[in-house]
Amino acid sequence: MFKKLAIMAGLAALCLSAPLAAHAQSPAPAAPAPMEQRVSDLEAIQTNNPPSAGGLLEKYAAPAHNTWIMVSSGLVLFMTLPGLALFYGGLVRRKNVLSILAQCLGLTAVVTVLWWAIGYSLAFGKGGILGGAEFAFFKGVEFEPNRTYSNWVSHNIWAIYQLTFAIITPALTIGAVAERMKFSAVMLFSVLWMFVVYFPAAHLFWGDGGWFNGLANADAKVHAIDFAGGIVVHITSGWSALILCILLGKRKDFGRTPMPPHSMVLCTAGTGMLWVGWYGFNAGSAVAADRVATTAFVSTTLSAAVGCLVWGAIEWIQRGKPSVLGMCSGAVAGLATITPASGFVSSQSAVIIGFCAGLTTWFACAKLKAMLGYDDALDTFGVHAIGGTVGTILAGVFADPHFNPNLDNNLSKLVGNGLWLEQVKGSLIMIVWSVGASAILFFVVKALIGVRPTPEDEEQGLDLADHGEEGYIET
Amino acid sequence: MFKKLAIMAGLAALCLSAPLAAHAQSPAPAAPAPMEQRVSDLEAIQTNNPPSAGGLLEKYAAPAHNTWIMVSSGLVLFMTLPGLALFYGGLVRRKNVLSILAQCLGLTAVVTVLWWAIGYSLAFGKGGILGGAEFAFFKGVEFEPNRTYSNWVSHNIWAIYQLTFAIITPALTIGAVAERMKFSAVMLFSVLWMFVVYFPAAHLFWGDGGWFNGLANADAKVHAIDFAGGIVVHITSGWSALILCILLGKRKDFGRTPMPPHSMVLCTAGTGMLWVGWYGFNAGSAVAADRVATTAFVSTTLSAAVGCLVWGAIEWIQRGKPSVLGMCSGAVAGLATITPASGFVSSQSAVIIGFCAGLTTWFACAKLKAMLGYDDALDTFGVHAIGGTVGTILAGVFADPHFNPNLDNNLSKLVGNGLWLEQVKGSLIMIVWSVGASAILFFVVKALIGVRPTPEDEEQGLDLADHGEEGYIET
Amino acid sequence: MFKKLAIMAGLAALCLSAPLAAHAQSPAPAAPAPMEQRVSDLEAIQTNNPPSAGGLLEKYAAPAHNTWIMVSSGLVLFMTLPGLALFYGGLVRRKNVLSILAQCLGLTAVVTVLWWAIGYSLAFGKGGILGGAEFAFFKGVEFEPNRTYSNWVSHNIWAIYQLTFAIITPALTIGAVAERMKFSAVMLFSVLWMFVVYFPAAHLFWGDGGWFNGLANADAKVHAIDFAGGIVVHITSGWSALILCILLGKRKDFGRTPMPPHSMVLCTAGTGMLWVGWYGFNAGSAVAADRVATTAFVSTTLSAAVGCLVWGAIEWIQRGKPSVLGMCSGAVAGLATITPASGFVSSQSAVIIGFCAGLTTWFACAKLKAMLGYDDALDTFGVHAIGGTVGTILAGVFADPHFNPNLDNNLSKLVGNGLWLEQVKGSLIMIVWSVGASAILFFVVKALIGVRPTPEDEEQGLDLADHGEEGYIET
Amino acid sequence: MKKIEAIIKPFKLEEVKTGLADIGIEGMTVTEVKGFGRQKGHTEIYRGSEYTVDFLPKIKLEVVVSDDVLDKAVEAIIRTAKTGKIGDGKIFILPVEQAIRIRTEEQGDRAV
Amino acid sequence: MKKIEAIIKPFKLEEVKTGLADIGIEGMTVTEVKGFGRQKGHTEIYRGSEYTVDFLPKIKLEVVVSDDVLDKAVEAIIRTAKTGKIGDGKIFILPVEQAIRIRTEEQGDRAV
Amino acid sequence: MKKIEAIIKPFKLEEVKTGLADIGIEGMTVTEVKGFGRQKGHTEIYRGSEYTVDFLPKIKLEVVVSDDVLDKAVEAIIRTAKTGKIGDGKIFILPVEQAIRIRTEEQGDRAV
Ligand SMILES: Nc1ncnc2c1ncn2[C@@H]1O[C@H](COP(=O)(O)OP(=O)(O)O)[C@@H](O)[C@H]1O
Ligand SMILES: Nc1ncnc2c1ncn2[C@@H]1O[C@H](COP(=O)(O)OP(=O)(O)O)[C@@H](O)[C@H]1O
Ligand SMILES: Nc1ncnc2c1ncn2[C@@H]1O[C@H](COP(=O)(O)OP(=O)(O)O)[C@@H](O)[C@H]1O
Repeated sequence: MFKKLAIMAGLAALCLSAPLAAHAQSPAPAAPAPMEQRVSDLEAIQTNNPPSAGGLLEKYAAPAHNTWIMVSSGLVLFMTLPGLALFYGGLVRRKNVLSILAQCLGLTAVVTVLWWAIGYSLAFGKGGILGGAEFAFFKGVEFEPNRTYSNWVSHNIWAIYQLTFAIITPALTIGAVAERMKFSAVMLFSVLWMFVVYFPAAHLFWGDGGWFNGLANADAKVHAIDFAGGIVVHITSGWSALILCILLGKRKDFGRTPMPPHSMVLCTAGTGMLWVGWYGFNAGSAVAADRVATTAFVSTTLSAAVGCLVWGAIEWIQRGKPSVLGMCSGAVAGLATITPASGFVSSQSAVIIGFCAGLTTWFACAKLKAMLGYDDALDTFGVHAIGGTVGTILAGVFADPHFNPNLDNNLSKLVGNGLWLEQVKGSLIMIVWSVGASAILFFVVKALIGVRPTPEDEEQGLDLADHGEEGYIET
Repeated sequence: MFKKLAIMAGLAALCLSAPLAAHAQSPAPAAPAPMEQRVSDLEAIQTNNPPSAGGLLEKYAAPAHNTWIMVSSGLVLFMTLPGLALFYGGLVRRKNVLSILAQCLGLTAVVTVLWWAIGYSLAFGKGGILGGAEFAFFKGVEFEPNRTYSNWVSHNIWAIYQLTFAIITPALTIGAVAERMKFSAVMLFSVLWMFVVYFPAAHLFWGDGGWFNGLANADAKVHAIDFAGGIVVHITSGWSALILCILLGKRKDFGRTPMPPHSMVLCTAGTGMLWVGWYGFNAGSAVAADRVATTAFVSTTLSAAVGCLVWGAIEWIQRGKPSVLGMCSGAVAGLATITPASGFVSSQSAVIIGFCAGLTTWFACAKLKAMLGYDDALDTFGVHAIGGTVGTILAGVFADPHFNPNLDNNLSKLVGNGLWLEQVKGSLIMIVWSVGASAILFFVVKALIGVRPTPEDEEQGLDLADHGEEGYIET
Repeated sequence: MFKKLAIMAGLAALCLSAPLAAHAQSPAPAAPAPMEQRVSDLEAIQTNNPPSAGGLLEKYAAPAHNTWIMVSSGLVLFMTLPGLALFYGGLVRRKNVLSILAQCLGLTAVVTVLWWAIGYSLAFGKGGILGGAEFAFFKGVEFEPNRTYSNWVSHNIWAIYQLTFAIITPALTIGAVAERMKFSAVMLFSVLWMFVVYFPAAHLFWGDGGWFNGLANADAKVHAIDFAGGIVVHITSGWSALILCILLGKRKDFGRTPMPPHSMVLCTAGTGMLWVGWYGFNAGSAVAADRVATTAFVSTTLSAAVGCLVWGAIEWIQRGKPSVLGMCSGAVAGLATITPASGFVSSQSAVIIGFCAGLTTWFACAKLKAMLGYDDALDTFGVHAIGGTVGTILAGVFADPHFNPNLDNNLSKLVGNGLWLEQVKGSLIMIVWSVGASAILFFVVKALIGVRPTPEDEEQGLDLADHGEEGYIET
Repeated sequence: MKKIEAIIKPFKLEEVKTGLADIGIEGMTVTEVKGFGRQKGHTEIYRGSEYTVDFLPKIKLEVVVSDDVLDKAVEAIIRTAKTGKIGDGKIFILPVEQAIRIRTEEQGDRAV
Repeated sequence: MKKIEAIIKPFKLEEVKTGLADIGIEGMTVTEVKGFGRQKGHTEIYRGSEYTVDFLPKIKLEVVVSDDVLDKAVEAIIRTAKTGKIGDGKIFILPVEQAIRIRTEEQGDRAV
Repeated sequence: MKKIEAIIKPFKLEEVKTGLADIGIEGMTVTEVKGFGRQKGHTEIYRGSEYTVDFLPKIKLEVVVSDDVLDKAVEAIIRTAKTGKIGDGKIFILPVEQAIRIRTEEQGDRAV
C-alpha cells in the first residue's frame, strides 16, 4: 500500500507542479433551460433534492447550505481548538497542561496537511476499503458540489468539513495517554494511525462505495449507519485509546500520588465549547440545512442534557453531591452517544439515548476502570468508546425514516428490524480493527522513536520536557 | 496485511465503480402548482413572507432561515456555556467558582428536560396565560414550520432556539445569590420558578394568544412589545434576583471581608462571549435572516459599545480610571437594555438606548446598591432588572415601523404614541409577578430543603461543600 | 481635512436630530415583473449575481448571504473579544493582563462609535482617498444592499461586518507597545490613527473609487488587490506597531528581567479562537456565501496549518523541541499571511503561502528582532507586518481567476503578469504612510497627554495603575 | 527581639492584623501555607478516583517584635485568631539576633 | 523545642509526611517555595527570547518538635526525602522558645 | 550558622541573587509573601465596592550561612535590595543550630 501511495503522491505532485493553466475560463452561459426546470431546480435547493441535469444550477452550490457547512466546519474545529484542548487541558496536572494544548494544535496542523495531500482522497474517493488518489492535493475539489456526498454543498467546503472530523478523532485519543507519552510519539503514532485506521474507517462507513456504508451503498457488506461518527470517530479513537493506555502503562506514581484535574474551570469552559461545537458535528452531518439537520440539532441538545443530569444524579445519590466533573462528563457522554443516531431519531429516542449514555459511561469511568485497573488518564475509553458503541447500537434500534427519509433508500427492510445487528457487526469490526492496528502501531513507534518520556521528564512535567515552556508563570 | 488491504481496495474500487444510484427521492410530488405560485413562494422565502397554501414549499422550512436560527441557537447556548459561566465565575471568589459553573451547567440540563417535557408547550402552545399540552414531549414539533411563529423556520429548531432563552433566564438570577445558596436550593427554586414565572411570561408576551403579546395578538390586554426578552428574560430574572437576595440575606462577613472578583480575566473573556452570543439572542429573535435581523444586529452592536463607553467614562471622570469590570458591566448593560428594542429601532435610537443603559445601570450598581444595602452579589438586579426595565420602556419610545414593518400590523395606532405606556404596564405587571412569585417560592424551598449552606460551608466555599471539588489545584 | 470632517459631522448631527419621519411606508408593490426576470433574479441569488433592475428582489437582501455575513461579523468580533484579548493577554506578564483586555474592549467600543458616526462613511463612501459624509451616523445604511459592495448582503450588516475589521486593526497594534503605554494614550492614539491611517487605507483599497482598489476600480492608480486585509489590516497595524514601539522605547528592565508569557494556556486558547474567527475574516470577505467564500475557507485552513507546522519544525530542528508559542505563532502567521490572498488562490498556492508565512515570520521574530534590538513586546511587527507584507506580494503571484472570476473584470492583463508589482507598490505606499503617520501621531499624543506610565506604575503593572484592578486575586 | 510565627485560619487574617495594629505593631509578613494537623481534611472524588486533601489552607503570620511587646502581641493574636474549633493553629516564638531596615540600615528594635 | 525546616523536592512531600506521621508527629506546615542551589535549572525560549529559570520549585516543611523527638524526626525526613540526586534539599534546625496552641492556649511541648 | 531572612521588593530578587552569588553564596530559598508595613497599599473599586489592599507582594529570601559569611551576606543584600524608597524591607538574623544536606547527610557549615 505504501508503494501505491508513493506513486499516487508522485503523480499528484506532478499535477501540482504542472502549470495552473487551462481552467481559467468562466463557464460559458448555455442556452437557458425551460422555466419548469429552472423553477424546480430552485425548489430543489429548498427541499435538498439534486438539481436537474444541464440546468444552470447544476454547476453551483447553494449559499444557504454552504453557509451552514462553513459554520459547521468552524464549529467542529472550535471543538478541538480550543474546546477539547481546554477540556482535556484542565483535567491534567498543571505541569502537563501545555502538552495537551500542543498535541491538539499539532494534530490539527499535521492532519490538515495529510488530509489535503491524500487523506481526503483515500477517505472520500471511490473504493471499497479506501478511496483512490483522485482527490490528492485537493485536485478537482472545488466549488461545484460532489453530488455523491451532497446536493448543494461545495465539494471543497465538504472536504474541509470532513477534515475537522479527521482532526478531532486522534485528538480524542490523546486523553487516554495524557501526561506520559512523548510529543514526538503522539505525532508519529497519529500520522500512521490516520492511514491505518481513520481513513479506512471514514471510507468504509461514509465513503463512495464503502463496504459498510449501509445508508448510501445498496451493496454494502455490512449495512451499518453512522450519522456523525459514532463508529468512525468515537469507536476508533476510544478503543484505540484503551489499548494504547494499556500498552503504555500507567503514569508514574499512579495510585500513589493523587492526580486531580488542575483546573476544573478550564475543563468546564471546554465542555461548554464542546457542546456548542457539537451542533456543527451532528447537525452539520446532514450536509445541508435541511430537516435532518434540525432533527440532529434537537436530539443532540436533549441527549447532552439528559446525560449531564443522569451522571450528576448518580453521583448525588451515591455520595451526596454532584460533581462538576461528573456533570461535564455526562454532557460529553450524551453528546458522544447521540452522535451516530443524531440525524435518525425522534426527540423521545434522544432522551432515552442520553439516559443510557449517562448510565453506561458513568459505570465505565467510575467503576469498570477501577475494577480493571488500567490508567485511562482522561477517560477517553470510558466516555468515547463506551458512548460511541452504545450509541451506535441504539442508533440501530431507534432510527426512524420519519426523521430521516434517507433510511428508506437502501435500508427500508432493516430499519426497525435487524438494523441494530448490522450496527453491532460494524462496531465489532471496527473495534477489532482499531485495537489491533493501534497495538501494532504502538510497537512500531516504540521501536522507531520510543514512546515514554524518561521518569525525570515525567516527574518534571511534559510542558518543560517536550516544549520547554510552562503553562503559568506567576511573576 | 498491507498488501492484502491494497488488493482489496483495488478490487473494491473496480466492483463499486457503479453509480451510487439515486438515493434522494423525496415525498412523491403532487401535481405541480402553477408557475406563478411556485415562483412567488420562492420569492416569499427571500422576503420572509408566508408561503401560499397548497404549494410544495408549504411543508418546508427554508435552509437560509433555518441556518440562521440554528446558528443563533448555538450562540445563545454559548452565552450561558461558557459565556455567562465565565463572566459570573470570574466575579466570585476562588472558592466558589465551580458553584457558578455547576449552576449554569445544571440549569442548562434541567431546563432542557423541562422544556421538552412540557415547558415549550406551556410557553408556545395556544392560550391566554399559558399554552396547553399540545406540544408536550415535543409532540408534532418537527421540521415543518409552525407558522404562528415563523414563516420559514422549522418548528423544532424554533423550539430549541427558545429553549436557549429559557436556560439563560434562571441562570442570570443566580448572580444575585451567588456564594451563599445551596446547589440543591438553586435547582429546586429554578424548576418551580420556570413554571410559575418563566413559562407564563414567555407565553404572555410571545405566545399564541398571549394576553400581553401586543405585536401578534390584536386582542391583547396589554399591547406590549418585547423583541428579544427585555421583560421575558431580563425583568423576570432581574427582579426575582432582587427579592431573592434580600430574603436570602447577605453573604457571611459581607461588608467586613472584601469580596473582589477572583479573576477579571475570566470575567472579561465571558463578556466577549456574551457579546458575540448576544447576536443570536437579538438578531436571532427575528426568527428569520431578514431585515429585522440585520437591524437588531446593528442596534445590538451600538448599544453594547455605547454602554461600555459610558460606564467607563463615568468611572474615569469620577475616580480617575476606567475599570475593566466597569467597561464589561457597561457592555453587558448595553446588551441587556437594547434587547427588548433591538429589532424595532434605528441605529441612532440604539445609541441613545446604549447611553441610557450605561447611565442607569452604573447608578444602580455603584450607588443605589450601596444606599439600600442589599447584597446583590454579581449585580443581576443592577444590570439586568434595571437594564431590562429601562430598555423595555425605551423600546416603546423608539420603536419604528420603518425598521420593523410588523409594528404596523396591530400597533399602528400606538407606535410613536402611547406604546411606551403599554410598556410600562407590561413591565409593572411582570415586576410584581416576578417579585411576588419568587418570594413565595423562596419560602417554599426554604421550608422543603433549606436555602443557605452552613456558615462553615460558606466559609470553606461552595465548591467543596456542594460539589466536593476545587476550582484550581496548584500541584 | 479636519475642517471638512467637522462640517460633515455638523451636517450629520442635524440630520440626526431632524424628526425620523417620512420613511415609514413599506415599498408599494409594483406590477409583478415578467416570470423570466423573476426566476433569473432568484437564480442570481444562488450564483451571486446582481438582480435585474425593477424586480421585486432588487430592494431585498438574500437571507442566505445575509446569514453568512451576520455569522462572519460575529466571528470577526470574536477574534478581538475574547480571541485576541486572550492571545495577547496570555503573552504579557500577570500584572499587565487586564491592561490588554481593557485596551481590546475599549477599542471595540470607541471604534464602534467612530465607525457609526463617520468612519464607515469615510471608508466606504464615494471618493479617491476618503469617502464623503453620505453615510454619517449610518444614514441610509439599512436593509437594502449597497450593490457597490455586495449583490445580496444588506448594507447595514455589511457596515457592521467592516466595523469588526476596523476594530481589530488598532487592537493588533497594541501588542507591540504592550506593558508600557498608558491606556489613555492608547485610546487617543488609536482614535487619531483611525482617521489618519485606517479610514484612508480601507477606502483606498476597498472603497468606491478608491485609488488603489485594483479589483473594483478600473481607473485605479495602483491596481492592487487585497482580499481580506493584508494591507488594510496587517500592514497598517504591523508597520505602525514597529515605529510605535521604537519611539516608545523598551519596557523597563527589558533585557535585564525576563518577561515570559504569564499564561500560555490563555494564549493558546486565544489562538484557537483567532483561527476559528478568521473564517469570518477571510471567507466572510467574499461578502457572499459563494464560491469565493469556500475558496477562502480552504486556503485559510491550509495556510494556518502549514504555518504552524513550519514554525514548530524550525524550532524542533533548531533547539530540539517545538514550543507551543512557536506553533501558535506559526498558525497566526499563516492566517495573517493568507489573508490578502485567501479568496484568490488554489489550495496548492495556500500551502506555499503558509510555508512562506512560517519561515519569514519566524525569522522576523526569533532573529531579526534580536539583531535590531527593538522591543516589539508581542511581535505585532514580526507576525502581522511581515506576514501581511509577504502575503500581499504572494497574492499578486498566485491570484488565479479560476478561483475568483472577479480578477477577470479589471485585472485580466495583470494577473499572472505584473500584478505582484502592483502589490509591492500598494504595500510600499501604505508602509510609508503608516510609519510616517504613526510617528507624527505618536508625538502629538506625547505632547498632549504623555504616552508612558511612570516607572513606578510600569513596575507595579498597568492593571493597577490604569484600571485599579488585579487580574487574579487568590483569596 | 523575637519572631512570632503564627499559623492561623485564613479568614481570621483581617482581624488578627487589626488586633496587632491596635497595639501599635506596624509591620508583619504573611505567607499562604498548607497545614497538617488534627483538623481533618476532606476527600474529593474525580470520576471515581479519590483524592484526599489533608493539607488545609492556613496563613502563616510572621512578626518580629522587641521583647517588651512580645506578650501583648501574642495575646492579641490569640484573642483575635481563636474560634475555639480544632485547627485554630499555633504560635511559635523564635529568638532573633538582629533586625535591619534595608532602606535606612537602622538596626535592632528601631528596625521592626 | 526546635523547629525543623526542611527544603525538599515537591514530589517527596507525601512520603515525608507519612514518614513523620509514622513516628507520631501530628502537625506540620508546608510552603511552596523556590530554591536556588547546585541543582541546575532550565532555559525556556519564547520566540527567540531566552528565559533562564534557576529557581526551582521546592517544598519547605516546618515542624516544631520537642527536643526528644528531634533526632527521630530529622532521620525520618532524611530517609524519606532522599533520592541521592542533586537538589534533594536541606534540613535546618532552629531553636524555638515557646509554642502555644491558639485554641486551648496550651503551651510548650503540649502545644506541638 | 545563622539564617538570614530578608523581606525585599519582588523586582529586586534577580539583583540580590546575583549579589549573593558574587560573594560565593550558592544556595537560597525564596517565598512569595505579602507584607504589611509603612508602605501604603492601594484601593481597588469593583462596581462601587471598595477593596483595600494593604498587604503588598514581597519576596522572602532565606539564606543559611556560616557565621563568617554573615556580615558580607547582609551587606550584599542591603546593597542590592535598597532603592531608598519606603517598603524596601527588612533583614532578620536568626540562630541556626544545625544544617544537614539531605543528599549526603553532611552537617554544619559544609551543608549550606
Ligand atoms: N508541630 C507543628 N509544627 C508546625 N506546624 C504545626 C505543628 N502542629 C500544627 N501545626 C500547624 O497548625 C495548624 C493547626 O493545627 P491542628 O492540629 O489542626 O489544630 P489545633 O492547633 O487547633 O490543635 C496545622 O494545620 C499546622 O499548619
Ligand atoms: N544556604 C542555603 N540557605 C537556604 N536554602 C538553601 C541553601 N542552600 C540550599 N538551599 C535550598 O536547598 C535546595 C537544594 O539545594 P541544592 O544545592 O540544589 O542541592 P543539594 O542540597 O542536593 O546539594 C535549594 O534549591 C534551596 O532551596
Ligand atoms: N515587624 C515586622 N515583622 C515582620 N515583617 C515585617 C515587620 N515590619 C516590616 N516587615 C516587612 O517588611 C516590609 C517592608 O516594611 P515597610 O514598613 O513597608 O517599609 P520599610 O522597611 O522601608 O520601612 C513589610 O511589607 C513587611 O513584609
